[in-house]
This record gives sequence, C-alpha cells and structure tokens, in this order.
Amino acid sequence: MLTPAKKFDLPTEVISNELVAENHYLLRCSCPEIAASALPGQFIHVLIPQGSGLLLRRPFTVYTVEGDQITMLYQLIGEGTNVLSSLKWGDSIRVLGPLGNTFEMSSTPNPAIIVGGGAGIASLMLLAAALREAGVWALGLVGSMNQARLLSVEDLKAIGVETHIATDDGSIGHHGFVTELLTHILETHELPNPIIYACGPDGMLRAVTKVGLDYHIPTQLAMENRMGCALGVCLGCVCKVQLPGGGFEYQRVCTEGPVFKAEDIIW
Amino acid sequence: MLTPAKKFDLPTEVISNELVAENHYLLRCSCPEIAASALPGQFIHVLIPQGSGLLLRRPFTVYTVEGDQITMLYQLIGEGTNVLSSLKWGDSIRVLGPLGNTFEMSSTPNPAIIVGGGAGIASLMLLAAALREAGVWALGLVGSMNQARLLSVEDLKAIGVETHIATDDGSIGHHGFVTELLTHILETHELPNPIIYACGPDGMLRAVTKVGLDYHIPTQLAMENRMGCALGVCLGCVCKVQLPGGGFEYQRVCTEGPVFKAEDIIW
Amino acid sequence: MSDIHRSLAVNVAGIQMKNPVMTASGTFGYGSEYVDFIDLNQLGAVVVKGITSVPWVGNSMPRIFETPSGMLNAIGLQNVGVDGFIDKKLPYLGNFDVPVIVNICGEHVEEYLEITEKLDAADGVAAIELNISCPNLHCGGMSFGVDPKLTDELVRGVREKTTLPLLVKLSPNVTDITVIARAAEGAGADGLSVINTALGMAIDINTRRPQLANITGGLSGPAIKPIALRMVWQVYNTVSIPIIGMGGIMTGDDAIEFCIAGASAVAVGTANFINPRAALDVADGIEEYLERHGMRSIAELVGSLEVP
Amino acid sequence: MSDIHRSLAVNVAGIQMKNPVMTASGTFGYGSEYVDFIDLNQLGAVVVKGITSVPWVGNSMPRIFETPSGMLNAIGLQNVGVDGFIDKKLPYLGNFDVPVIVNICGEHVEEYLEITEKLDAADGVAAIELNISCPNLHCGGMSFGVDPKLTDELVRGVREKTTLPLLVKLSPNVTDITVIARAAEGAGADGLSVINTALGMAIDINTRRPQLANITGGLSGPAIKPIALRMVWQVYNTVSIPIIGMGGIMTGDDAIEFCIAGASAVAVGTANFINPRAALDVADGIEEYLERHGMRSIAELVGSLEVP
Ligand SMILES: Cc1cc2nc3c(=O)[nH]c(=O)nc-3n(C[C@H](O)[C@H](O)[C@H](O)COP(=O)(O)OP(=O)(O)OC[C@H]3O[C@@H](n4cnc5c(N)ncnc54)[C@H](O)[C@@H]3O)c2cc1C
Ligand SMILES: Cc1cc2nc3c(=O)[nH]c(=O)nc-3n(C[C@H](O)[C@H](O)[C@H](O)COP(=O)(O)OP(=O)(O)OC[C@H]3O[C@@H](n4cnc5c(N)ncnc54)[C@H](O)[C@@H]3O)c2cc1C
Ligand SMILES: Cc1cc2nc3c(=O)[nH]c(=O)nc-3n(C[C@H](O)[C@H](O)[C@H](O)COP(=O)(O)O)c2cc1C
Ligand SMILES: Cc1cc2nc3c(=O)[nH]c(=O)nc-3n(C[C@H](O)[C@H](O)[C@H](O)COP(=O)(O)O)c2cc1C
Ligand code: FES
Ligand code: FES
Repeated sequence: MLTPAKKFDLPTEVISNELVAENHYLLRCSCPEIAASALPGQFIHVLIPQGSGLLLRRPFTVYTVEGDQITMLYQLIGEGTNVLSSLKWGDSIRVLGPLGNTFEMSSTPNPAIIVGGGAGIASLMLLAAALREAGVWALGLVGSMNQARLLSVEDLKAIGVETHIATDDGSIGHHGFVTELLTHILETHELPNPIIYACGPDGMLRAVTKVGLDYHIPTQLAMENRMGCALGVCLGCVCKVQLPGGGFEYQRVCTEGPVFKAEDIIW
Repeated sequence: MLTPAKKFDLPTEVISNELVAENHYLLRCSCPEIAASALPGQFIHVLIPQGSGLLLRRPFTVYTVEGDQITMLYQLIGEGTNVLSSLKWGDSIRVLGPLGNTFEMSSTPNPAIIVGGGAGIASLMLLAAALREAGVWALGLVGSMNQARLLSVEDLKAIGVETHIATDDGSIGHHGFVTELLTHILETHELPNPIIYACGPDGMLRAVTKVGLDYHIPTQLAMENRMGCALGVCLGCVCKVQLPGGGFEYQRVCTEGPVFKAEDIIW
Repeated sequence: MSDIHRSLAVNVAGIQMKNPVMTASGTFGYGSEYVDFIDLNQLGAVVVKGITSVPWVGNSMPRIFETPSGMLNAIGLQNVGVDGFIDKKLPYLGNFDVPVIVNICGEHVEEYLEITEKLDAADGVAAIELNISCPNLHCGGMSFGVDPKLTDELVRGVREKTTLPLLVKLSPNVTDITVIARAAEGAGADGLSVINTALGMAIDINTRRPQLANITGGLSGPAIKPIALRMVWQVYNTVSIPIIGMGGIMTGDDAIEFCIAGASAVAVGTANFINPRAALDVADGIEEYLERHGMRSIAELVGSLEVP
Repeated sequence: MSDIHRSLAVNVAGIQMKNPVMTASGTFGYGSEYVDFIDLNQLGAVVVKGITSVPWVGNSMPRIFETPSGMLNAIGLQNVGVDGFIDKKLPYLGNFDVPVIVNICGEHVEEYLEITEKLDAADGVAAIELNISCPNLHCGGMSFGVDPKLTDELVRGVREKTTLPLLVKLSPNVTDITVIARAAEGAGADGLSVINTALGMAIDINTRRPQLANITGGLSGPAIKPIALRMVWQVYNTVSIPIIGMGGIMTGDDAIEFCIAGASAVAVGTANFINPRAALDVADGIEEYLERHGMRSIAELVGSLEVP
C-alpha cells in the first residue's frame, strides 16, 4: 500500500449538510489539499466546533471528491454526529487528513465486488469511483436496515456500478443479509479472479471474510475503531492482526489500516 | 424585603439577542410566569444550551418586563456570555426564576439616586421603572469605560429619569468616576432624604458605600458573586455581612441578596 | 408504570426508599429550597447538608469555581449546627414522607459522638451519613477518611451511640479505597457512600491568586464520574454492605452505570444546581431503562458488570 | 519576540530546552508522526512513549473511551522495547535539535535497571523519565508509585546506573503525593513529572461490559486539570527539585496556571490528539502571557501563587 501523502489540519466551512436517508447525512466542505491527495479508503479526523463540549475528534471516510470539495456520508450515532448534523452552511470545522492506508487495486483489472453494510458503504464509494475510472467492472452489494435508510445506491449506479440491495426487513431488495446476496452472486455468476472490498458492522465483516475464504477470493476490509489521535501515536485504535510467521500483533486502524486483508484479522 | 414568589424553571426561546453597545447584548425571551412576578433587583439563572460544554448556569438580572416578555442586558465576560451572545431567534434556553430579594422602596416617595457602573446598570432598570411608576423622582448616574460601551441612558430618559454620565476616558459626560458625579450632585442639589441604589464593580460599590455613610444617605447595593445553584443550597455565592449584635455572617447573594444594605457589607 | 410487577422501591442499609435516588449532601440544602420544583415525597431520600456540633461560619469567598465538566467548592461546612438543625430544619422535613439522612462532620471523635447522640434522640432521622471525607483542609473530616485506623475508631464509636442505619462516606483522595471501605464495614457501617469530592485547585492567572479563598477545594460533577465508577466497582468487590454511588450523575443512564458497577442506590449532587428536577429525572431514567430491558428492579443490575 | 531580553529557554533538571513545553509520554509517539504539523526543533523536549525491556503487545481492545472533558486509556504499554527503540526510533530523532526524554516502565526493578543501562549507553538520550505510575493494572509501574519505600529503592537503583538527568513521574492515585515526591527526591531524582493519569472506568449500559477491555484505565484531559494543579502545588511546597506539570493542558493559559502552582516546565498530552500543533500553541501562549505581563522568563512565575 502507498506511503501516505502529506497530512493537513485545515480549518474549513460547511458548504452543505443535508439529510440523505433516515438518520444519515451528507456533509460537504472545501479542502483543496485533501481533495487533491485523498485515496480510496482514506479518512479525515473532524474536530467538532469549539464549545460543543466534545473532546476528541471524530473519524469519517472521504465519501467523494469533487474538485476542491470533499464530502462525508455519516450516520447519527451519538453526541458527536448529533452535533455534526446540526451544522449549517458557513459553520466552521477543522479537518485532519488524508489519513490511513488505501485499498489495494490490482494492476490487472479483476472484477470487483463491493460489499457495504449500513454507513459502511460510505468507505467504499471513493474506491468504486477509482475502479470505474480504471475501467474495472464493479458490482455493488448494499445492505441496509430498511428502505428508508438505504444509502448510495443511486451514486453507485451513476458511476456504472451494477448494484443489488439487501434489507433486514425486506422493504426493498433481498430480504436478509447482504452476505447472502454475496454468496448467491458467487454461485450464479462466473467472475474471473474477483476481489472483494467490504466495510460495515463487525458481524457482516466476519461473514464476508468467511465467504472470501470459502471461495478463495482475496478480500479487503475497511476496519473501524474508536480513535484518539488518528496519527498513530495513542495506540487506541488497534485491531488484532495475524503475523506471517505466526503469532499476532495489534496494528493501528489509523495507520496500518483502515484497510486490512480479511484473512489477517483476528476477531 | 418581600417573601419570594414561587420560582419556575422554564424552557423558552430567544426572541431577539442584539448588540446594544460595544461588548454588550440585550436578550429577549417570553416567560409569562417570570414576567408576571419578577420584582426590581431579582434575577434569573440561565441554562446555556446543551452541547455548549458549560456545566453551571449563569445569573442575570431581569432588565425589563414587557407583557409576557423579559429582557436581560449582559456584558461579554467569558465563555458563558460568549455562547449566549451567539444565540439567535428561536434558539432555546432554560430560565430559572424569579430569584433573590428585591430593592426596598420606601413608602414615602423619597427622591432616588440610581448609580450604575458598567453592566451594573442592568440590575437597576426594573427598579427605576417601578420608582417612576410610583411617581418617585429618580436621578440616574451611569458610569462607563467609554462612550461606545455606554448603557441604558436612553432607556432611563425614556421613563423620565434625569440621567448623568461619567466615562473613564471622558469620551462622553464627566471624565472620571461615577461616584465623583454622585458627590457633586449631593454637594450641588438639595435632595430631601434621598435613597441611593447602586450596582457595579466592587470598587465602585465601596466608594458609593462611603459616600452614603458620609452624607448619611440610606444606600442599597445589588451584589454579585459566582453562583452554583442560585437556590440557596450550595452556599457558594455568599458575601460577608455585619450582624446587628456585632460579629458577622456569610449570607447568600442568591437568597438573602442580591440586595443588601450598604453599611452591612464587610468588604 | 406500565408493568405492575416493576418497582423502584429499595431497602438499602435498612433505609426503605421509594426509589434508589437520593440527593447528595450539600447540594440539596434541607429540602425546602426545592419544593417549587420537586415533590419531596417522590425522592428516594433526602441527604441534608453536613452538620457539625456547633454552627460553623464557613470559609471566606470565593467558594466555588467552574472547571471543565466540573466545579470546585470549598464551602467550609457552613451550617446551623446540630441543635439548630433539629430545631429549625428537621421539623419541616417531617411534613414529607421521605427518609431524611443526616450527613455529619466533626474535627474530633467526641464531636461526631455528640452529634450522633442528639440525632439518635431526635424524631425524623432515618439514617446518619458519616462524612469522613470532607476535602476542606480546615476540617478534621478528611484525615479520618484517609486512615483505616482512625476510620475504624470513629465508626466504632458512632456505631455504639446509635441504632440508626449508619452510612460512611468515603473519600476518593486515597491510594486504596478498599482499605478504608473494609475498615468502615468491620467497624459496623451499614452502607458506604462512594464518593465525596476529589481535592482540586484552580488559579486566576491574572491575579496569580487561587480561584478559591481556601486555595484547594472539592471537585464534583461529570469530570469525576470515571473515578467514582472505578471506586464503586473496587469497593463492591471488597465489602458486602450496600453502596450508594455518586459522582457526576446527571442522567438515569449515569445512575445505571453506577448500579452495574455495584451501587444499590445513587445520589445526585451537582446536577441539582443545573436542573432542579435532576433527582426525579434520574429516577425516571432508571425506570425507563428497567422497562427497556424488561427488568423488575435494579437488584437485577447491581454489580452485574460482565468482566472479560 | 518583540523584547530581545525575553526568553522562553529554560534548563530544568539539567535538560536545556528552547521553551518549557514538552510532549507528554504516550501522546506524541516517537515524534516522527507529527512532522507534517510541527517542526520538532521548536519543541522544548520530546518525551517518547513508555519503553520496556522487551517489546510489549499491549492490551486487547477497546483501549480508549471518551468521557466528559477527558478520555480513558488502557493501552498496556504496547511498545517496541528498548532495543527496538534504540535501533529504529532514536536515530530519527537524532536529526533534530531537540532533547529526547525517554519514558521507561517495568515490572521489576531489574527491568528498569536494564533499560537504564542501555539508554545511558545510547546516543541522543537527553534524560530518562521513570514511569512509576502507569495506571494499567497489569504493569508493575503503579505499585512502585504508590509506595515510598519501593519508590526509594527503584529510584536509587536507576540513579546509580546513569548520569543522565532523571525525572520521576508520579501517580495521582495516592493519598499523599508529597510522601512519594520526597522519597523520589531523596533517592536522587533530578526532577518530578506531575501527574500521570487518574485511574477511572466507564461502562456500556446496554452490554453491561466495561468500555475498556482492561476494565479500568487512565483518565486524562481537562477533567483532571484541577487535581493535577493541586498536586503540583503540593509537591512544589515539599521538594526543591523542579517539577514538570501536566494534566489537561490545552492552552498557554493552562500552562501558566501550572507554572504559578510551581511547575518549571509543562507537558502537553491529550491535547496533541485534538490539535496536532498543541505543544507549539501552548508555547506561543506562554510567550504572549509573558509579554502581556512584561516578564522576562517563566522563572518569574514558577511557584508565584499568592496565598491569602
Ligand atoms: C476510519 C474510520 C472511518 C469511518 N468512516 C465513517 C463514515 O464514513 N461514515 C460514518 O457514518 N461513520 C464512520 N465511522 C464511524 C464514526 O467515526 C463513528 O460513528 C463516530 O465517531 C460516532 O461518534 P459519536 O460521537 O456520534 O458517537 P458516540 O458513540 O457518542 O462516540 C463515542 C466515542 O466512540 C467513538 N465511536 C463510536 N462509534 C464508533 C465507530 N463505529 N468507529 C469508530 N469510533 C467510534 C467516537 O469516535 C467517540 O470517541 C468511521 C470510523 C473510522 C474509525
Ligand atoms: C445576581 C446576579 C445578577 C447579575 N446580573 C447581570 C446582568 O444583568 N448583566 C450582566 O452582564 N452580568 C450580570 N451578572 C454577572 C454575570 O452573571 C457574569 O458576568 C456571568 O456569569 C459571566 O459568565 P461567563 O461564563 O461569561 O464568564 P466566566 O468568567 O467565564 O465565568 C466563569 C464563572 O464565574 C462566574 N462569574 C464570572 N463573573 C461573575 C460575576 N460578575 N458575577 C457572578 N458570577 C460571575 C460565572 O457564573 C461562572 O461560574 C450578574 C451576577 C449575579 C450574581
Ligand atoms: C457545593 C457542594 C457542597 C457539598 N457539601 C457536602 C457536605 O456537606 N457533606 C458531604 O459529605 N458531601 C458534600 N458534598 C459532596 C457531594 O455530596 C457529593 O459527594 C459530590 O459532590 C459528588 O457528587 P456530584 O458529582 O454528583 O456532585 C458537597 C458537594 C458540593 C458540590
Ligand atoms: C493514550 C495515552 C497514553 C499514555 N502513555 C503513557 C506512557 O506510556 N507513559 C507515561 O508515563 N504516561 C503516559 N500517559 C500519560 C500522559 O503522559 C500524561 O501524564 C497524562 O495523559 C496527563 O496529561 P494530559 O491530560 O495532558 O493528557 C499516556 C496518556 C495517554 C492519554
Ligand atoms: S487513533 Fe491514535 S493510534 Fe490510531
Ligand atoms: S448560588 Fe448556591 S447558595 Fe447561592
């Protein structure tokens, strides 16, 4: 994976911040430096405005890059995202990034299967765009609680990603897990050396990992964890990683990650 | 002094919040219950909105009562008043009040001299209005750093209070302390048994106290102190008060005060 | 209450309460100050401001200061004294159907004993909370709370003077709170209040004077909640008498954390200054949690922390 | 710098620094992580993450949790070990003109001694900071820091092994920090770092599991500033060796408070996570204060608290 580009800590203003699905918002701001260098899978560490009473920043993947602007697609979870969602045009935030490693795109244009659960799809959009630009055929499998919370399907289709949907309540698409869709696809399609890219809840990632192993498909996961510094110093964000020689090591999601080989992760 | 009326803790919305002088704002909100019962000298304890990161409420005197609405005139001091000043129409705050005792107005309509230093004048406006309504002749002495920060002069004149100004830099009115104005007035006017009401910085209140004693004029001071509960339980807001029998006692500005007899205060 | 089988009532250390939420000493006066906002009958218990044998004038000003997510106080136990309390304050609380717990502090053992005897003889005292943890330097209280021998001696003495439920309030300003907890339990305490304030300080950089006339003061509020929770959990794993948990409780969810850590009841302190209805709101929050999780009482929660 | 007579330079415990602002151990990695934001040459000193004799894997997840105005951490001293540090990390820092202070921790005295010998022999180590206060339960560090005898023994041992300036980092989780401070001074410490994190805890009320895999962790950030200030002031009134103050410092004004309380230098920790330039911003803030008050150096401030 590439050596990370220079990192910036920039003050910027919210350009727009709208509700795009139940409980989910899309925030747009202008960050030329980050827009110019952010790679698929990389994230930013956002300082919620002063006086919000929150201490730590909050990490979010770069969802899209458009000229000088970047967007982030985020789910309401707790206090931080709640304050974020209240920001309006002109409100100022600070953005630290680009951070972390990136998805590995093979030199040969193998077909890509992109599996996103909930807000996890937000971490895969920049990748999808990069794959399509490289002329790679990409399949998008989007899992969601229900139709109201469905994310990114239009955005994926717009860049020519064939997209299938799974919802927990069956309100749209397949009634069940997105990983069931995944196995179904693999059983019914003949894909030459596909690569799986996934991001979502732990349970989903574990299931995807199993599928990848069962079908011998190289699988990359974008991991999440609580973060302090996002610069690699606090060691608060680690995940447990298998070492080639055997044994394990705690690696930093913010630095060695967020992207890891699925088979390396010890759950 | 009257036994306090029932206290309320009410959610309300900011109606307006505008800059009325350099570093000073006037906030208006609708509080029928408090508007109906607030007496001269009483104050409210304001909860700055959630997520502001501040723990304690902030106390402010009721500046004016207009129908169901009350206003507060406040100076930018630190974090709390800074957050307050950022509030816009429709933002919600909580208001606890009416709190504290009230100024004593003598049954006979003795002439009143109202001495306000800086934002201290805010604590005297409701009194001035009550005096004028009772047909009492009132003189207003308003001290300020400079013309840009001058407060309430128009409001006082509007209710028929003859008003004189003193500024530290002489940019308007008397060049010097408002207490110099006070002595000048007392030397040049023949006022039958006047009463002095004062609020402002400690230094000014001490000087006013001395004048009151020198001229044998009953003087009432509106005191300030940091406040926790504003309900009389934390004992954090006390000031040192002379006891009739000799000795002293720490009395609560929020409960026994904010109005005290000048000669009772031990500085 | 939708579910008739659900009840918030608890009996802690022999104190029968309608719900597990008390008001913390020194943050609720003598109850009367809150009647415009709260029906005192709905409280689990009222713990009154610390009482001494004779009236204390208290410390000079300034006495409080706000800090990040907390506040410092150095009141110096200004109070009417035990006689004044029994004559002037206690009768009013008798008008309500709520247990009154009297927090007491002294400079010498004798003082504690004298207060205890008077309270034991008085009507309307449900329990005594022994403040051996007052962080105010001029008060003997603290020195007791940091020494297991002195704690044992003091608690034994008081225990002999009264049959009332006896709570001992522990200081967080110790190396190992379990040592003091064990001493208090061994000496006959019926329950432990955990924690009092943490000793702190703040400075005005322009005057270079301390923000408190007393120089140091007690830190309370959400800032100390992680420390309080840790101590409740440590004490829960050490003693078998019930714990009243406190320190930064602002919401029902905060209270639930304390119960899971091992508290059989909780006290709400600084929160009363921000929200006069805090104690009742916390009780409501606890009930909602029990409903959400289909529990019948907080007994199912107490000490239920699942450790890896 | 408008006034040529004014200087931020200080020599603390034999460590010559351009300004009195260090980075706190464990919050600045090995320096390299911050070069995109900070010119390391402008720092007073870099204190690196705690080093042990052999590499440690650290605790399992979750390791951190945010609390009101603070955060809990239980990293478990994951580090490359002293050899790895000397080979892989130290050389890079050699490229900068900044004192490197190495924070060390161990489970036994021998371990501390072994690390000390290796660091003493290595190039580019300006001083050693003895971490006898790691709140991580699995680490021997803490037990040293709460016992004056063990502290004396450990500090003496290390003192004999090196001529490097020796700082001892004290734990706030003690009844009387001055006892430990005196022990460290008596055993030959050149300076004291006050404070390490306060032991705390948080609970997920839905899973009823601790928020940290280690159950308890160290509380840092503005929440503990009042406690840290109090301890710096207590230690300042007890020992005559210099104090490096830390605990919740976010701004220059915070640092000034610590200096007035008795700190000759300060360390910035958690603030580095929120603002990568925090250490330099704090140094700038100190300078502005000195300018505003017409002071030539912070020496005029150290311990200048005016007590009533
Ligand atoms: C590399 C990375 C990229 C991410 N990208 C996105 C994204 O594009 N869109 C999106 O909706 N979410 C994303 N997340 C998750 C997002 O950071 C959390 O949902 C958010 O921090 C929650 O903050 P809160 O204050 O609202 O929730 P709270 O629960 O109040 O936060 C409390 C603490 O837990 C941490 N936390 C809570 N949930 C998570 C989580 N799932 N991952 C990491 N930290 C968490 C917070 O940072 C905070 O420190 C990402 C996380 C990581 C690590
Ligand atoms: C009874 C009463 C009535 C008041 N009426 C007014 C008014 O009408 N207009 C007005 O401008 N100001 C008034 N004040 C002062 C006002 O409360 C403070 O200026 C305000 O609390 C400052 O808050 P801050 O967070 O901006 O300042 P900070 O300095 O950041 O506040 C820090 C702490 O100090 C306390 N504090 C700071 N200055 C004062 C002060 N002078 N008095 C009391 N507490 C203080 C704050 O409440 C807070 O707890 C009144 C004070 C009292 C006690
Ligand atoms: C202003 C104030 C006064 C207090 N007075 C007492 C007291 O008299 N006796 C006592 O045992 N505790 C006293 N306390 C401590 C509280 O009862 C409680 O233990 C502590 O504040 C922690 O709870 P909290 O964070 O909810 O406030 C006082 C606390 C405050 C803030
Ligand atoms: C994530 C983290 C890791 C830390 N690691 C160490 C360490 O290895 N050794 C040490 O002595 N202190 C360590 N500390 C404590 C800090 O150096 C500092 O003493 C403490 O955090 C208080 O300062 P602060 O409030 O500015 O963070 C660590 C603190 C944090 C937050
Ligand atoms: S968040 Fe600090 S090391 Fe990753
Ligand atoms: S502010 Fe609490 S007693 Fe006055």
